[in-house]
Amino acid sequence: MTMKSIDIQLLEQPLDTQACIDFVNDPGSGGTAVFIGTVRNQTAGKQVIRLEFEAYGPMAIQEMRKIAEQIVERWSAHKVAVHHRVGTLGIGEIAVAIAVATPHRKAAFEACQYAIDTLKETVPIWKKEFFEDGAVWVAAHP
Amino acid sequence: MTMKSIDIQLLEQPLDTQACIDFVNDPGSGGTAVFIGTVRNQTAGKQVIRLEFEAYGPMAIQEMRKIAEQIVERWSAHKVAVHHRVGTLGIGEIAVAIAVATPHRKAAFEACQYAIDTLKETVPIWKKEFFEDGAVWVAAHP
Amino acid sequence: MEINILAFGIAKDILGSNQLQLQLPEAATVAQLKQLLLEKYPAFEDLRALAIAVNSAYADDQLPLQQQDEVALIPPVSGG
Amino acid sequence: MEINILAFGIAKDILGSNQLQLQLPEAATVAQLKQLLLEKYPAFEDLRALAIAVNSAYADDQLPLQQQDEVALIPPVSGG
Repeated sequence: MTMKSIDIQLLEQPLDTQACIDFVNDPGSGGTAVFIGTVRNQTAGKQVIRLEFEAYGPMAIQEMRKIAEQIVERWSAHKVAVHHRVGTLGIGEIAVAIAVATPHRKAAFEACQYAIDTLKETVPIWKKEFFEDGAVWVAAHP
Repeated sequence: MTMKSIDIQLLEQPLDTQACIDFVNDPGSGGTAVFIGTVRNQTAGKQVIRLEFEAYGPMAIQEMRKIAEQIVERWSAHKVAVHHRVGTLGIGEIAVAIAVATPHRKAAFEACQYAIDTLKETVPIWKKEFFEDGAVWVAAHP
Repeated sequence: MEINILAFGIAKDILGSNQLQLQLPEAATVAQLKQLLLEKYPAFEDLRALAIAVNSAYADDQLPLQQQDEVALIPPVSGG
Repeated sequence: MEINILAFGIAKDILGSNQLQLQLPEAATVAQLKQLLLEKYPAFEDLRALAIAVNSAYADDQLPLQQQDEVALIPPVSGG
Protein backbone atom coordinates (compact mmCIF):
# COMPACT_ATOMS: atom_id res chain seq x y z
CA MET A 1 0.00 0.00 0.00
CA THR A 2 2.94 2.31 -0.63
CA MET A 3 2.64 5.38 -2.82
CA LYS A 4 4.53 3.59 -5.56
CA SER A 5 1.90 0.90 -5.98
CA ILE A 6 -0.97 3.38 -6.50
CA ASP A 7 -1.43 6.06 -9.15
CA ILE A 8 -4.45 8.34 -8.77
CA GLN A 9 -5.12 11.18 -11.18
CA LEU A 10 -7.89 13.68 -11.81
CA LEU A 11 -7.12 15.36 -15.11
CA GLU A 12 -8.46 18.10 -17.34
CA GLN A 13 -6.52 16.68 -20.32
CA PRO A 14 -7.58 13.58 -22.30
CA LEU A 15 -6.78 10.39 -20.40
CA ASP A 16 -3.97 8.13 -21.55
CA THR A 17 -5.00 4.51 -21.01
CA GLN A 18 -1.54 3.32 -21.95
CA ALA A 19 -0.11 5.36 -19.06
CA CYS A 20 -2.39 3.44 -16.64
CA ILE A 21 -1.35 0.13 -18.16
CA ASP A 22 2.35 1.01 -18.14
CA PHE A 23 2.10 2.06 -14.49
CA VAL A 24 0.74 -1.30 -13.36
CA ASN A 25 3.08 -3.44 -15.48
CA ASP A 26 5.10 -5.51 -13.06
CA PRO A 27 7.32 -8.61 -13.41
CA GLY A 28 5.50 -10.34 -10.54
CA SER A 29 2.02 -9.85 -12.01
CA GLY A 30 0.55 -12.26 -14.50
CA GLY A 31 -2.75 -10.53 -15.19
CA THR A 32 -3.86 -6.97 -15.72
CA ALA A 33 -7.52 -6.03 -15.97
CA VAL A 34 -8.41 -2.62 -17.35
CA PHE A 35 -11.68 -0.74 -17.49
CA ILE A 36 -12.19 2.20 -19.80
CA GLY A 37 -15.39 4.21 -19.55
CA THR A 38 -16.15 6.30 -22.61
CA VAL A 39 -18.82 8.87 -23.39
CA ARG A 40 -21.76 7.18 -25.13
CA ASN A 41 -23.61 8.90 -27.96
CA GLN A 42 -27.00 8.32 -26.30
CA THR A 43 -28.73 7.89 -22.94
CA ALA A 44 -32.01 5.97 -22.91
CA GLY A 45 -32.34 6.59 -26.63
CA LYS A 46 -31.74 10.33 -26.42
CA GLN A 47 -28.78 11.72 -28.35
CA VAL A 48 -25.99 13.12 -26.20
CA ILE A 49 -23.95 15.98 -27.65
CA ARG A 50 -21.26 16.29 -25.00
CA LEU A 51 -20.88 16.05 -21.27
CA GLU A 52 -19.19 17.80 -18.41
CA PHE A 53 -17.63 16.33 -15.30
CA GLU A 54 -17.32 18.44 -12.20
CA ALA A 55 -15.33 17.16 -9.23
CA TYR A 56 -14.75 18.07 -5.61
CA GLY A 57 -11.06 17.63 -6.35
CA PRO A 58 -9.31 16.91 -3.04
CA MET A 59 -12.09 14.60 -1.83
CA ALA A 60 -12.39 12.84 -5.21
CA ILE A 61 -8.68 12.04 -5.15
CA GLN A 62 -8.96 10.85 -1.55
CA GLU A 63 -11.94 8.58 -2.32
CA MET A 64 -10.21 7.14 -5.40
CA ARG A 65 -7.15 6.46 -3.28
CA LYS A 66 -9.29 4.63 -0.69
CA ILE A 67 -10.63 2.35 -3.41
CA ALA A 68 -7.12 1.63 -4.70
CA GLU A 69 -5.90 0.87 -1.18
CA GLN A 70 -8.78 -1.55 -0.60
CA ILE A 71 -7.87 -3.32 -3.83
CA VAL A 72 -4.22 -3.68 -2.87
CA GLU A 73 -5.31 -5.16 0.44
CA ARG A 74 -8.25 -7.39 -0.49
CA TRP A 75 -7.03 -8.74 -3.83
CA SER A 76 -3.28 -8.61 -3.24
CA ALA A 77 -3.00 -6.31 -6.23
CA HIS A 78 0.59 -5.28 -6.90
CA LYS A 79 -0.37 -2.08 -8.67
CA VAL A 80 -3.47 0.00 -9.27
CA ALA A 81 -4.01 3.08 -11.45
CA VAL A 82 -7.22 5.14 -11.38
CA HIS A 83 -7.49 8.14 -13.71
CA HIS A 84 -10.62 10.27 -14.02
CA ARG A 85 -11.27 13.13 -16.39
CA VAL A 86 -12.91 16.45 -15.50
CA GLY A 87 -14.20 19.24 -17.73
CA THR A 88 -15.93 18.99 -21.12
CA LEU A 89 -15.86 15.68 -23.03
CA GLY A 90 -17.07 14.79 -26.51
CA ILE A 91 -18.60 11.46 -27.62
CA GLY A 92 -16.10 8.57 -27.46
CA GLU A 93 -13.71 10.39 -25.12
CA ILE A 94 -12.46 8.55 -22.06
CA ALA A 95 -14.11 9.50 -18.76
CA VAL A 96 -12.31 6.98 -16.57
CA ALA A 97 -9.49 4.46 -16.91
CA ILE A 98 -8.67 1.89 -14.25
CA ALA A 99 -5.90 -0.72 -14.40
CA VAL A 100 -5.22 -3.43 -11.81
CA ALA A 101 -2.34 -5.91 -11.89
CA THR A 102 -2.49 -9.04 -9.74
CA PRO A 103 -0.57 -12.32 -9.63
CA HIS A 104 -3.61 -14.20 -11.01
CA ARG A 105 -6.22 -13.03 -13.47
CA LYS A 106 -9.44 -13.77 -11.58
CA ALA A 107 -8.46 -11.30 -8.85
CA ALA A 108 -7.63 -8.66 -11.45
CA PHE A 109 -11.12 -8.81 -12.95
CA GLU A 110 -12.87 -8.81 -9.57
CA ALA A 111 -10.79 -5.93 -8.27
CA CYS A 112 -11.19 -3.83 -11.41
CA GLN A 113 -14.96 -4.31 -11.38
CA TYR A 114 -15.06 -3.44 -7.68
CA ALA A 115 -13.09 -0.27 -8.44
CA ILE A 116 -15.45 1.07 -11.09
CA ASP A 117 -18.60 -0.01 -9.18
CA THR A 118 -17.38 1.71 -6.01
CA LEU A 119 -16.08 4.79 -7.83
CA LYS A 120 -19.55 5.33 -9.27
CA GLU A 121 -21.04 5.17 -5.77
CA THR A 122 -18.59 7.12 -3.65
CA VAL A 123 -16.29 9.44 -5.59
CA PRO A 124 -17.58 13.04 -5.62
CA ILE A 125 -17.69 13.62 -9.36
CA TRP A 126 -20.80 14.81 -11.18
CA LYS A 127 -21.76 14.26 -14.79
CA LYS A 128 -23.91 16.71 -16.72
CA GLU A 129 -25.27 15.42 -20.01
CA PHE A 130 -25.99 17.91 -22.77
CA PHE A 131 -28.73 17.20 -25.30
CA GLU A 132 -30.02 19.25 -28.23
CA ASP A 133 -32.75 20.65 -26.00
CA GLY A 134 -31.11 21.05 -22.61
CA ALA A 135 -28.90 19.44 -19.98
CA VAL A 136 -29.28 17.31 -16.85
CA TRP A 137 -27.16 16.36 -13.88
CA VAL A 138 -27.14 12.57 -14.15
CA ALA A 139 -28.73 10.58 -11.29
CA ALA A 140 -29.56 13.68 -9.26
CA HIS A 141 -33.29 13.00 -9.08
CA PRO A 142 -35.08 9.71 -8.30
CA MET B 1 -20.80 -10.47 -36.14
CA THR B 2 -19.31 -8.84 -39.21
CA MET B 3 -15.58 -8.86 -39.85
CA LYS B 4 -15.40 -5.22 -38.85
CA SER B 5 -16.52 -5.90 -35.30
CA ILE B 6 -13.82 -8.51 -34.64
CA ASP B 7 -10.04 -8.20 -34.77
CA ILE B 8 -8.05 -11.42 -34.29
CA GLN B 9 -4.28 -11.46 -34.48
CA LEU B 10 -1.49 -13.96 -33.87
CA LEU B 11 1.75 -12.02 -33.92
CA GLU B 12 5.50 -12.60 -33.70
CA GLN B 13 6.06 -8.94 -32.81
CA PRO B 14 5.37 -7.40 -29.38
CA LEU B 15 1.66 -6.84 -28.84
CA ASP B 16 0.23 -3.33 -28.85
CA THR B 17 -2.51 -3.10 -26.22
CA GLN B 18 -3.44 0.36 -27.41
CA ALA B 19 -4.20 -1.08 -30.85
CA CYS B 20 -6.72 -3.48 -29.25
CA ILE B 21 -8.29 -0.65 -27.29
CA ASP B 22 -8.43 1.67 -30.30
CA PHE B 23 -10.05 -1.06 -32.38
CA VAL B 24 -12.95 -1.51 -29.94
CA ASN B 25 -13.54 2.19 -29.28
CA ASP B 26 -17.06 2.91 -30.47
CA PRO B 27 -19.48 5.82 -29.93
CA GLY B 28 -22.27 3.40 -28.94
CA SER B 29 -20.23 1.63 -26.27
CA GLY B 30 -19.99 2.91 -22.73
CA GLY B 31 -17.63 0.36 -21.26
CA THR B 32 -14.50 -1.40 -22.43
CA ALA B 33 -12.92 -4.21 -20.44
CA VAL B 34 -9.37 -5.22 -21.29
CA PHE B 35 -7.27 -8.15 -20.17
CA ILE B 36 -3.52 -8.18 -20.58
CA GLY B 37 -1.60 -11.34 -19.77
CA THR B 38 2.09 -10.78 -19.16
CA VAL B 39 5.01 -13.15 -18.57
CA ARG B 40 5.55 -13.61 -14.84
CA ASN B 41 9.03 -13.86 -13.39
CA GLN B 42 8.19 -17.08 -11.52
CA THR B 43 6.02 -20.19 -11.60
CA ALA B 44 5.29 -21.88 -8.26
CA GLY B 45 8.28 -20.09 -6.77
CA LYS B 46 10.71 -21.12 -9.51
CA GLN B 47 12.38 -18.33 -11.46
CA VAL B 48 11.37 -18.12 -15.12
CA ILE B 49 13.98 -16.79 -17.56
CA ARG B 50 11.88 -16.56 -20.69
CA LEU B 51 9.15 -18.44 -22.46
CA GLU B 52 8.15 -19.56 -25.89
CA PHE B 53 4.70 -19.79 -27.42
CA GLU B 54 4.09 -22.18 -30.29
CA ALA B 55 0.79 -22.08 -32.15
CA TYR B 56 -1.09 -24.15 -34.70
CA GLY B 57 -1.66 -20.91 -36.56
CA PRO B 58 -4.74 -21.38 -38.75
CA MET B 59 -6.63 -23.28 -36.04
CA ALA B 60 -5.58 -20.85 -33.30
CA ILE B 61 -6.97 -17.94 -35.31
CA GLN B 62 -10.16 -19.86 -36.00
CA GLU B 63 -10.66 -20.75 -32.32
CA MET B 64 -9.98 -17.15 -31.22
CA ARG B 65 -12.51 -15.96 -33.80
CA LYS B 66 -15.11 -18.41 -32.43
CA ILE B 67 -14.67 -16.93 -28.95
CA ALA B 68 -15.03 -13.39 -30.29
CA GLU B 69 -18.17 -14.34 -32.21
CA GLN B 70 -19.70 -15.91 -29.10
CA ILE B 71 -19.00 -12.69 -27.21
CA VAL B 72 -20.64 -10.52 -29.84
CA GLU B 73 -23.69 -12.75 -29.70
CA ARG B 74 -24.08 -13.52 -25.98
CA TRP B 75 -23.06 -10.16 -24.52
CA SER B 76 -24.13 -7.86 -27.37
CA ALA B 77 -20.53 -6.69 -27.61
CA HIS B 78 -20.08 -4.09 -30.30
CA LYS B 79 -16.42 -4.84 -30.81
CA VAL B 80 -13.89 -7.44 -29.73
CA ALA B 81 -10.12 -7.62 -30.25
CA VAL B 82 -8.04 -10.70 -29.37
CA HIS B 83 -4.29 -10.56 -29.97
CA HIS B 84 -1.91 -13.38 -29.02
CA ARG B 85 1.86 -13.43 -29.26
CA VAL B 86 3.97 -16.33 -30.55
CA GLY B 87 7.73 -16.90 -30.37
CA THR B 88 10.14 -16.02 -27.58
CA LEU B 89 9.03 -13.65 -24.79
CA GLY B 90 10.96 -12.11 -21.91
CA ILE B 91 9.63 -11.36 -18.42
CA GLY B 92 6.95 -8.65 -18.41
CA GLU B 93 6.22 -8.98 -22.13
CA ILE B 94 2.60 -9.27 -23.21
CA ALA B 95 1.41 -12.76 -24.13
CA VAL B 96 -2.22 -11.90 -24.79
CA ALA B 97 -4.37 -8.77 -25.00
CA ILE B 98 -8.16 -8.86 -25.19
CA ALA B 99 -10.49 -5.86 -25.41
CA VAL B 100 -14.29 -5.97 -25.37
CA ALA B 101 -16.60 -2.96 -25.77
CA THR B 102 -20.25 -3.25 -24.75
CA PRO B 103 -23.07 -0.77 -24.12
CA HIS B 104 -22.87 -1.46 -20.35
CA ARG B 105 -19.87 -2.27 -18.22
CA LYS B 106 -21.01 -5.45 -16.47
CA ALA B 107 -21.26 -7.26 -19.80
CA ALA B 108 -17.80 -6.04 -20.79
CA PHE B 109 -16.20 -7.61 -17.71
CA GLU B 110 -18.10 -10.88 -18.04
CA ALA B 111 -17.33 -11.18 -21.73
CA CYS B 112 -13.65 -10.33 -21.32
CA GLN B 113 -13.25 -12.89 -18.55
CA TYR B 114 -15.07 -15.49 -20.64
CA ALA B 115 -12.69 -14.75 -23.51
CA ILE B 116 -9.48 -15.32 -21.56
CA ASP B 117 -10.89 -18.35 -19.67
CA THR B 118 -12.02 -19.98 -22.92
CA LEU B 119 -8.87 -19.05 -24.82
CA LYS B 120 -6.81 -20.88 -22.21
CA GLU B 121 -8.96 -24.00 -22.68
CA THR B 122 -9.47 -24.20 -26.41
CA VAL B 123 -6.98 -22.21 -28.48
CA PRO B 124 -4.11 -24.40 -29.78
CA ILE B 125 -1.18 -22.45 -28.41
CA TRP B 126 1.51 -24.01 -26.24
CA LYS B 127 3.72 -22.34 -23.67
CA LYS B 128 7.21 -23.58 -22.86
CA GLU B 129 8.75 -22.12 -19.73
CA PHE B 130 12.54 -21.87 -19.52
CA PHE B 131 14.27 -22.05 -16.14
CA GLU B 132 17.95 -21.95 -15.23
CA ASP B 133 18.03 -25.76 -15.24
CA GLY B 134 15.71 -26.73 -18.06
CA ALA B 135 12.37 -26.17 -19.74
CA VAL B 136 8.83 -27.57 -19.59
CA TRP B 137 5.73 -27.49 -21.73
CA VAL B 138 3.19 -25.99 -19.35
CA ALA B 139 0.19 -28.14 -18.35
CA ALA B 140 1.23 -31.06 -20.58
CA HIS B 141 1.38 -33.61 -17.76
CA PRO B 142 -1.11 -34.18 -14.94
CA MET C 1 -20.85 30.23 14.29
CA GLU C 2 -20.64 30.84 10.56
CA ILE C 3 -19.99 27.79 8.42
CA ASN C 4 -18.57 27.97 4.91
CA ILE C 5 -20.22 25.50 2.57
CA LEU C 6 -19.07 24.36 -0.89
CA ALA C 7 -21.65 23.18 -3.42
CA PHE C 8 -21.21 20.90 -6.44
CA GLY C 9 -23.30 19.57 -9.30
CA ILE C 10 -27.00 20.16 -8.93
CA ALA C 11 -26.49 21.56 -5.39
CA LYS C 12 -24.68 24.47 -7.02
CA ASP C 13 -27.68 25.05 -9.30
CA ILE C 14 -30.09 24.95 -6.34
CA LEU C 15 -28.06 27.49 -4.35
CA GLY C 16 -27.33 29.57 -7.43
CA SER C 17 -23.72 29.66 -6.25
CA ASN C 18 -20.83 27.31 -5.54
CA GLN C 19 -20.50 28.68 -1.99
CA LEU C 20 -22.77 29.51 0.90
CA GLN C 21 -22.30 30.92 4.42
CA LEU C 22 -24.73 29.59 7.00
CA GLN C 23 -25.20 30.78 10.57
CA LEU C 24 -25.45 27.76 12.93
CA PRO C 25 -25.44 27.30 16.72
CA GLU C 26 -22.05 26.31 18.24
CA ALA C 27 -21.35 22.56 17.78
CA ALA C 28 -24.39 22.18 15.52
CA THR C 29 -24.44 18.72 13.91
CA VAL C 30 -24.52 17.68 10.26
CA ALA C 31 -28.20 16.79 10.79
CA GLN C 32 -28.94 20.34 11.94
CA LEU C 33 -27.14 21.76 8.93
CA LYS C 34 -29.22 19.57 6.61
CA GLN C 35 -32.42 20.64 8.38
CA LEU C 36 -31.62 24.33 7.93
CA LEU C 37 -30.65 23.81 4.28
CA LEU C 38 -33.94 22.07 3.51
CA GLU C 39 -35.88 24.91 5.12
CA LYS C 40 -34.04 27.53 3.08
CA TYR C 41 -33.83 25.52 -0.15
CA PRO C 42 -36.77 23.07 -0.41
CA ALA C 43 -35.52 21.91 -3.83
CA PHE C 44 -33.04 19.67 -1.99
CA GLU C 45 -36.06 17.52 -1.02
CA ASP C 46 -36.39 16.48 -4.66
CA LEU C 47 -32.91 14.98 -4.87
CA ARG C 48 -32.33 11.23 -4.69
CA ALA C 49 -29.99 11.88 -1.73
CA LEU C 50 -27.80 14.56 -0.19
CA ALA C 51 -24.61 13.74 1.66
CA ILE C 52 -22.42 16.14 3.58
CA ALA C 53 -18.64 16.02 3.51
CA VAL C 54 -16.61 17.55 6.30
CA ASN C 55 -12.94 18.13 5.60
CA SER C 56 -13.09 16.02 2.43
CA ALA C 57 -14.70 12.94 4.02
CA TYR C 58 -18.30 11.74 4.18
CA ALA C 59 -19.79 12.82 7.54
CA ASP C 60 -22.40 11.13 9.74
CA ASP C 61 -25.50 13.06 10.76
CA GLN C 62 -24.24 13.05 14.37
CA LEU C 63 -20.93 14.79 13.64
CA PRO C 64 -20.67 18.22 15.34
CA LEU C 65 -19.35 20.95 13.09
CA GLN C 66 -16.63 23.46 13.86
CA GLN C 67 -16.23 26.93 12.41
CA GLN C 68 -13.03 26.12 10.53
CA ASP C 69 -14.39 22.91 8.93
CA GLU C 70 -14.55 22.66 5.15
CA VAL C 71 -18.12 21.56 4.59
CA ALA C 72 -19.40 20.43 1.19
CA LEU C 73 -22.80 19.46 -0.21
CA ILE C 74 -22.57 16.15 -2.08
CA PRO C 75 -25.63 15.44 -4.24
CA PRO C 76 -25.83 11.95 -5.83
CA VAL C 77 -22.49 11.31 -7.55
CA SER C 78 -22.30 10.21 -11.19
CA GLY C 79 -18.66 9.82 -12.12
CA GLY C 80 -17.17 7.01 -14.14
CA MET D 1 -4.34 -44.78 -46.73
CA GLU D 2 -1.45 -42.62 -45.59
CA ILE D 3 -2.37 -39.79 -43.24
CA ASN D 4 -0.19 -36.72 -42.75
CA ILE D 5 -0.07 -35.60 -39.13
CA LEU D 6 1.18 -32.30 -37.67
CA ALA D 7 2.53 -32.23 -34.14
CA PHE D 8 2.81 -29.29 -31.71
CA GLY D 9 4.18 -28.61 -28.25
CA ILE D 10 5.13 -31.71 -26.32
CA ALA D 11 3.67 -33.93 -29.06
CA LYS D 12 6.48 -32.71 -31.31
CA ASP D 13 9.03 -33.69 -28.64
CA ILE D 14 7.47 -37.15 -28.29
CA LEU D 15 7.55 -37.80 -32.05
CA GLY D 16 10.96 -36.16 -32.41
CA SER D 17 9.49 -34.30 -35.39
CA ASN D 18 6.75 -31.82 -36.23
CA GLN D 19 5.31 -34.21 -38.83
CA LEU D 20 4.47 -37.88 -39.11
CA GLN D 21 3.02 -40.12 -41.82
CA LEU D 22 0.85 -42.98 -40.55
CA GLN D 23 -0.58 -45.88 -42.54
CA LEU D 24 -4.25 -46.40 -41.59
CA PRO D 25 -7.14 -48.50 -43.01
CA GLU D 26 -9.52 -46.63 -45.34
CA ALA D 27 -12.05 -44.52 -43.34
CA ALA D 28 -10.22 -45.20 -40.09
CA THR D 29 -11.61 -43.08 -37.28
CA VAL D 30 -9.92 -40.55 -34.99
CA ALA D 31 -10.17 -43.20 -32.23
CA GLN D 32 -8.24 -45.69 -34.38
CA LEU D 33 -5.57 -43.09 -35.11
CA LYS D 34 -5.17 -42.40 -31.36
CA GLN D 35 -4.94 -46.14 -30.65
CA LEU D 36 -2.17 -46.59 -33.22
CA LEU D 37 -0.29 -43.53 -31.93
CA LEU D 38 -0.36 -44.81 -28.35
CA GLU D 39 0.99 -48.18 -29.48
CA LYS D 40 3.87 -46.58 -31.38
CA TYR D 41 4.54 -43.75 -28.86
CA PRO D 42 3.55 -44.87 -25.33
CA ALA D 43 4.74 -41.48 -23.94
CA PHE D 44 1.39 -40.01 -25.07
CA GLU D 45 -0.18 -42.03 -22.20
CA ASP D 46 1.58 -39.70 -19.75
CA LEU D 47 -0.09 -36.55 -21.07
CA ARG D 48 -3.02 -34.93 -19.31
CA ALA D 49 -4.99 -35.25 -22.54
CA LEU D 50 -4.54 -35.52 -26.29
CA ALA D 51 -7.01 -34.05 -28.74
CA ILE D 52 -7.01 -34.49 -32.50
CA ALA D 53 -7.81 -31.69 -34.91
CA VAL D 54 -9.00 -32.45 -38.42
CA ASN D 55 -8.86 -29.60 -40.91
CA SER D 56 -8.25 -27.06 -38.11
CA ALA D 57 -11.17 -28.08 -35.91
CA TYR D 58 -11.41 -30.34 -32.86
CA ALA D 59 -12.56 -33.80 -34.00
CA ASP D 60 -14.71 -36.40 -32.23
CA ASP D 61 -13.38 -39.93 -31.78
CA GLN D 62 -16.03 -41.20 -34.22
CA LEU D 63 -14.98 -38.99 -37.14
CA PRO D 64 -13.70 -41.03 -40.11
CA LEU D 65 -10.50 -39.72 -41.65
CA GLN D 66 -9.77 -39.12 -45.30
CA GLN D 67 -6.39 -39.19 -47.00
CA GLN D 68 -6.39 -35.45 -47.80
CA ASP D 69 -7.35 -34.34 -44.28
CA GLU D 70 -4.99 -32.08 -42.34
CA VAL D 71 -4.67 -33.92 -39.04
CA ALA D 72 -2.95 -32.39 -36.00
CA LEU D 73 -2.03 -33.67 -32.56
CA ILE D 74 -3.21 -31.20 -29.90
CA PRO D 75 -1.68 -31.86 -26.48
CA PRO D 76 -3.08 -29.80 -23.54
CA VAL D 77 -3.06 -26.16 -24.62
CA SER D 78 -1.47 -23.46 -22.49
CA GLY D 79 -1.87 -20.14 -24.25
CA GLY D 80 -2.83 -16.86 -22.65
